[in-house]
Amino acid sequence: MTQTPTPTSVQGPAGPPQLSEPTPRRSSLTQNVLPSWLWMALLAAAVVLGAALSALLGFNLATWFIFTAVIYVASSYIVTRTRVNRRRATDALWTNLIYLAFTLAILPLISVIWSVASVGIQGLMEPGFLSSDMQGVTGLVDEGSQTEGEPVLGGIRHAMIGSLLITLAATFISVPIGLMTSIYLVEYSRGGPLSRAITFFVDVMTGIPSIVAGLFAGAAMAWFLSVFSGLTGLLSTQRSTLGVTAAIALSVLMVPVVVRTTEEILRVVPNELREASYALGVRKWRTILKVVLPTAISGIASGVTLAIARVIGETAPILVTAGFVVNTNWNLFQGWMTALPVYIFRQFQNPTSPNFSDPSEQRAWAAALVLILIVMGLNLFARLIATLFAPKQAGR
Amino acid sequence: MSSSLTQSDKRGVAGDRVFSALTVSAGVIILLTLIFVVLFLAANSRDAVYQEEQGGWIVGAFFDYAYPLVIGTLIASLIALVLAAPVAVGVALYISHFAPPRWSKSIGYVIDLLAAIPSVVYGAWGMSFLGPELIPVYNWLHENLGFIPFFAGDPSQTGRTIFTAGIVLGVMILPIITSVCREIFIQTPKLHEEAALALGATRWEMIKMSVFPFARAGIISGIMLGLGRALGETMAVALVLSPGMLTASLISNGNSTIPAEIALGFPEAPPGSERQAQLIAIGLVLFVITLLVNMTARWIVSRHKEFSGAN
Amino acid sequence: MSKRVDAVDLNVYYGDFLAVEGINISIDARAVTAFIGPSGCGKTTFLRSLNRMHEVLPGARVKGELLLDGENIYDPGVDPVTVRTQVGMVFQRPNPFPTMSLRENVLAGYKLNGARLSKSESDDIVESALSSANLWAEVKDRLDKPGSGLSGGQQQRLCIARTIAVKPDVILMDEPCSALDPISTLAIEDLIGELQQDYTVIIVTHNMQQAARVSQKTAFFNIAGTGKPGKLIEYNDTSAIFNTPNEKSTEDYVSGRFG
Amino acid sequence: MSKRVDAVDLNVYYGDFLAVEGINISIDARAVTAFIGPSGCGKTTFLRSLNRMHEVLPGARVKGELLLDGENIYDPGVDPVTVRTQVGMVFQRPNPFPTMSLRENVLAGYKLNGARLSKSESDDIVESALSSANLWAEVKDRLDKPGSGLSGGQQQRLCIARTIAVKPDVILMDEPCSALDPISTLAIEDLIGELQQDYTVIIVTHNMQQAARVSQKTAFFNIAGTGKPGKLIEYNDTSAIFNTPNEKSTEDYVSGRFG
Amino acid sequence: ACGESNTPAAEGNADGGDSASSEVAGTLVGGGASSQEAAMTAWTDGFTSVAPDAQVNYASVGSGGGRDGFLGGEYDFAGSDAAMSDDEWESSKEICGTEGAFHVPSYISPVAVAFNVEGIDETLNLDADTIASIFAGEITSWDDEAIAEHNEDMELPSTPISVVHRADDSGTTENFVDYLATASDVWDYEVSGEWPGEIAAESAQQTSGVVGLTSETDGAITYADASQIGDLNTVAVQVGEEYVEYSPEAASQAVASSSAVEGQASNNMAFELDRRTEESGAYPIVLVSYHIFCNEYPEQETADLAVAFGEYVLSEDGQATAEAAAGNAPISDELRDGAMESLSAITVAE
Ligand SMILES: Nc1ncnc2c1ncn2[C@@H]1O[C@H](COP(=O)(O)OP(=O)(O)OP(=O)(O)O)[C@@H](O)[C@H]1O
Ligand SMILES: Nc1ncnc2c1ncn2[C@@H]1O[C@H](COP(=O)(O)OP(=O)(O)OP(=O)(O)O)[C@@H](O)[C@H]1O
Ligand SMILES: [Mg+2]
Ligand SMILES: [Mg+2]
Ligand SMILES: O=P([O-])([O-])[O-]
Repeated sequence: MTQTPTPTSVQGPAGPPQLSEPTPRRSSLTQNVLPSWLWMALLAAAVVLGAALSALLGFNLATWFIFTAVIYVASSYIVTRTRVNRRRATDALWTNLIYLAFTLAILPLISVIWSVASVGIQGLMEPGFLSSDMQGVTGLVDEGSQTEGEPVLGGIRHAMIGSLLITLAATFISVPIGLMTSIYLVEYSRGGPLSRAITFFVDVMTGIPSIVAGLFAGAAMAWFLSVFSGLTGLLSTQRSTLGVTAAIALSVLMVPVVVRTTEEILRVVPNELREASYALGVRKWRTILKVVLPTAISGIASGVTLAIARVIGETAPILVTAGFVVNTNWNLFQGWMTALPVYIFRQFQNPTSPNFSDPSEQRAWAAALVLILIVMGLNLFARLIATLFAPKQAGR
Repeated sequence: MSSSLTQSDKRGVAGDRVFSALTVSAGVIILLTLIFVVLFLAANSRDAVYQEEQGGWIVGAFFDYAYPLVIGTLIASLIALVLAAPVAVGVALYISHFAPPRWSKSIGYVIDLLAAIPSVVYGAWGMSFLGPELIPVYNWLHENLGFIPFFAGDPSQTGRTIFTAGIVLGVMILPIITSVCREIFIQTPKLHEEAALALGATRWEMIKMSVFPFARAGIISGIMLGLGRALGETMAVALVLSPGMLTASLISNGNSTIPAEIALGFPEAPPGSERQAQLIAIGLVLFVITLLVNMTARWIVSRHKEFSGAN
Repeated sequence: MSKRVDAVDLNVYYGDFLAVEGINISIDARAVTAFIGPSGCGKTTFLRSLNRMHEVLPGARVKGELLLDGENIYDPGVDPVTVRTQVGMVFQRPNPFPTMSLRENVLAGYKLNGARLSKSESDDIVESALSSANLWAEVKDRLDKPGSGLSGGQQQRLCIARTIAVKPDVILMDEPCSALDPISTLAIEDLIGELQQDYTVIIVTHNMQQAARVSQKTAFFNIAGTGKPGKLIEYNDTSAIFNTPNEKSTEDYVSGRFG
Repeated sequence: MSKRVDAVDLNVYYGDFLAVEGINISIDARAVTAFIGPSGCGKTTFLRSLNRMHEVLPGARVKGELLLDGENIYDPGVDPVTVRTQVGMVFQRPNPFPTMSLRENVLAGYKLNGARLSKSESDDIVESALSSANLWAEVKDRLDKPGSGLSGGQQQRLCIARTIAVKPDVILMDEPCSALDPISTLAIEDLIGELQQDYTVIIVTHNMQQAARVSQKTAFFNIAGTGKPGKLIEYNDTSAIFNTPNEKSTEDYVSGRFG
Repeated sequence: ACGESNTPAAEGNADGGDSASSEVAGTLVGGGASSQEAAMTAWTDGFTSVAPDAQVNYASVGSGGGRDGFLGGEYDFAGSDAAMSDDEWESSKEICGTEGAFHVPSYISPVAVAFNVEGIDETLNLDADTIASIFAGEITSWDDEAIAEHNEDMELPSTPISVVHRADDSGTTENFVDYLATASDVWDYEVSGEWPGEIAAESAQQTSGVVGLTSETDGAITYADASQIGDLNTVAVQVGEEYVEYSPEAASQAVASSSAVEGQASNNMAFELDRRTEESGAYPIVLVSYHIFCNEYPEQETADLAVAFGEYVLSEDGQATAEAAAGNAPISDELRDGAMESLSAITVAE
């Protein structure tokens, strides 16, 4: 039980191992801390310098931001590096980079939201925008709005209803299937061929172009209906352009997202919790439902929201599977339906009045705003559910 | 207390059976659906590689058609990934370990908003706002870094380039990667974080020591999901890009991606034609790309399986 | 309510690594049996094979027979869940459910199995289980707080309470008192003494005085060297093991002055 | 290499809950100090406040002064990282990094300095740290396996090895031997004895014999009742605490026959 | 923003129904060319005032998608910028009886060559060769001699030319490229709905996209459905010795001088457009957009709806509605008469 100090282990961790003098390592605890005003000063200097440099190139906000960020990050690294030590400098560098990453992520968000809201809010303010559909709104109406300043008519009631119904149906199809599959992958399979096959195909599915999903769902539904009516003699004129076909198409897109996100989150649930439950004689399925899932619920909610957000904005697959109508349809199993993204896309791309497209654009942005708000609402809802089941705050 | 081991409670056993059967059947449903998707694609893409009139197999012609699209797709996704992945992981870390705890939930929520924006809107944003903003940047890149082949070609005067598309894709996949990573980062056991801190680790070192290794598989999964989205994104790319032939330059017009090509070509493709088959066939090619990428990722993860953070 | 446990030529593996080899042992019902032995010799591993918890780990498997009142729990027809309802276990590292309150943690064995309990029934169970584990006084005011906000010893007692609340036939305890102060230790030892009247109790302990105090029989495990499997060296009445061991290695081990 | 530790009117909170109150204590350098007391009395909590690990928990905070060689570690200007490099800690619940191999686990702290270690240097460090923790023989053949595939006691020793590998000035050990067999316990106690020559060592233990064996001074903590804060009741030379305690409660506690 | 519904229909729609209201009822579904969407919105709306119990749904899934859906039995009629191939017609017999499906022109649209160049504020004269060279990227500046030649008294700026083409496959592209290929000697790319991949140029989706991009970009030139070009200036195309500006009449004339496609249904009204026409006053870059109907429908209701809707679209009323709402060029009376006759051939399967 000897402690033969190796040559390197004589000095403390803070000193480089090459220096072997037994100098007292740190004289003070505060030595490693730089005064907090320093960061303010550095930042201020960076802002000023950044502005100057940017002005050299013909001033604009973007270059100002870039120069400021670079100068600040670099200078605080150098300062920490020279005044304190390399580790602290690395820490400061990464901390700054992470803050920078956050800022970078926020910028496009603000920009996109601004693009949407600046026009969209006005459209949303039009009376009846949410409560009416597009029946009777033709190019003439829009021409009147644009040239004579009449109110912009038409709304998105049909599209909101279509989107919500289709997305909910898709969620009801794909969340149970996706979640159950990831449970199978994490809890049941032991790396057998089935699980490998599933993983394999789910992986492939993550990159499926959405239009392909739509084509597939349309073909599958048509095939199913023809077989069904062939067998039963019912539904002779049933066509496959239905809300539910769109829901199937969206499910094909949703499932891989649900599987992959939930799979990852289930995998990191500590095994000791499973063991604790098994040891109480709790059956596996109950363990999964009552111990594993609640522990992972917040991650699952995130995954599901992600999946919903992914598909609720899809255009092409819904257009080819559910069609596009101007009136409201509540029935997923009968007739065509319009979804918000399809509506937005058509209003952008083929304005109701090709030469007077402002009203269409206004409706499109407003619809986009509504779509974002809907997803936000769903997100909030998912989080609410998650917090209801979430782990009581974890201690150590 | 039951007296015998074998005479166990039937209902309980049935519950287990039913549940595991449910999970298996969910898996099988996915499997079957996908097999059908693949069959559907394969059946419908036959004409792209086999044409009676043209003397049988025309794989070469199809290859000539497909490879620029494959490369374009990869370039756009790669740009998106390179831009988004580090930022996304950074943002996830910010939310899980840097932001004031009171705020972190709301901040995560704000980032999730990015995921809520429909791709049509991203497309419209990219073509009407971002693209024009980038024109001076492209000009600058061309003037100062023109010797690099990526910046060689004539800079686009509309900003509708593969680079712009890559940026838009990057913004789109950012919240996906962030969301997956964040959830995993949060799950890092306190115990292991404390172990690192107690060794005198700085926050960053603690993250490198306990958070990243713990979340490795999750990060890769998140990135793969994001990449899948980037590879398969249709509308945004179709709107932002000025598609054309393959060029090495990222800042001039040209280049296209597989989903954009499908979206732009399919509506007008005559039924049952070679063109239609061709478009479906490149869809199949995209499948293969996705698969290869994912297999690589899985392989990386599986090499460290026994070092799982769950233990 | 209690069952005897017999192992016949039991080998326990982690993948290809044979961790415990050739165990033959007969453990009495209504008695306390202590497993002692150096760290890493396979006590936990063997204990976990007694209620089929071992096989939960990927790649882990067991060969040989393990008889619970004469029935082999490793028979193909046997449902591990039935085994585990009859053989309860307290883990070496306390693992309360972080998603549940203290109260729910104690009731976990019922609640997780979907049992419907009236408020008063469950109150009774919670109080009696926590009291037996000597935790009631400390936590009775915060039964709705999460299980993870407890001190190490409190967590361990919580896990004990959780296990005894479901009244299994056999109770396995892996170092139940390792994180406990003398007072709690006394309480747990008293509890073990009580349990023994109705249940079969098996404890792993490093504390030889504790083994001497609470157990009727003691099994000494040892390991010949790194990578070698752990073996059962000697199994006998506790007094015999501590006073007149047959094996040299047992004597060496128990004559250490520690614990 | 070693530092004295002084607490001045230290209060430790979990959110609003005052867990430890009014601690005033002077802990000698180059000595072993033992903390004893019933479960839940705040030993771990206080220990964690000595290297600012306490504040890692959300809502947890500390009031008062804690002086390390006269410098208050809770001064606003102080960087907790610096404190923690100087004050190392072994946790009550072993926590090896499951994502690292055994070898990496031991070197984890060392690597932090970014010191580029040659293969042989790092081999030396791993071997010496693991040998001190009495784990070398058991694991030397599987240094590249994950840290989680160890028995409970092995994990605990691995964590000890990891902590001493970085040679902090002060070493805090929260029940370092709770999961250990007598042989390992002896080894760890020997290790503590050696460490004491260069370092300040503070251990929490429930084992009074152990406290008596290894420590020069002992602090007894107690808690008046549920929801009350833990307090330092008596602090004195170990022999005094065990033989001639000043307080009644100390005497009651140490005269228990357990441990 | 909530409140009363604000659609015109909800405010009472008694004004539109001046023609005799029809008895037909039910839903007719169609899909196809997106270029028809604006007109279709007007038609479907107008049709409800003629036949209050009837509804027409139209999905703008593209001409190919529309024909695909039509042949697959998903749609009752298709809107298409391009006529069916013979193969497609053959397969239409499966759902439309022995005579198969047939085309009727729903509108004729001149494809304008439109540009946005600072300094050129009037119509530019060009011939087919020059247009082809511009779009092929061989002429790169607006003051090129080839352009100046045709516009002798015009001051041309030296702005570089940015060609803007359709990014998506489109009927407009097909007709335009067909014109370039037949009328000029310079263009030797394959004719299809896809812009030739060899030419590097700017592009955008849909007519609104190219028009928008052209309007934003100085020096840009594009081709687009003339009804949607907004305030862009256009090119007068050399036909014979004169320069012809696009106009509904000029477009109709170009169609009138073309021959019908042979070999399909007897009442088929698809055209083989003559791009090389020398006829005075004909504008050769035209696009005929068709509606494709079945000659035989399985049910009376659908057949009635198809006839009624087809007739409404062709009626003066229908054409005027579309012109007002979407700016389409109305078809000539001659064409209308022929088309009405074709429609009357629709029957119900026994
Ligand atoms: N994370 C936490 N949140 C809230 N209260 C806590 C937390 N951890 C511990 N406590 C409470 O603080 C008090 C002191 O706990 P501490 O862990 O310091 O006890 P201890 O003396 O180490 O006990 P043991 O010997 O059982 O480990 C106990 O009442 C405990 O319930
Ligand atoms: N999950 C695992 N995978 C592989 N080997 C393991 C695993 N868990 C334990 N082992 C090994 O099996 C052997 C027996 O371990 P076990 O946990 O049974 O020891 P133990 O007697 O309980 O020791 P302790 O008193 O330290 O808890 C040890 O060599 C250990 O390293
Ligand atoms: Mg053990
Ligand atoms: Mg403690
Ligand atoms: O009619 P388009 O296909 O050119 O839109």
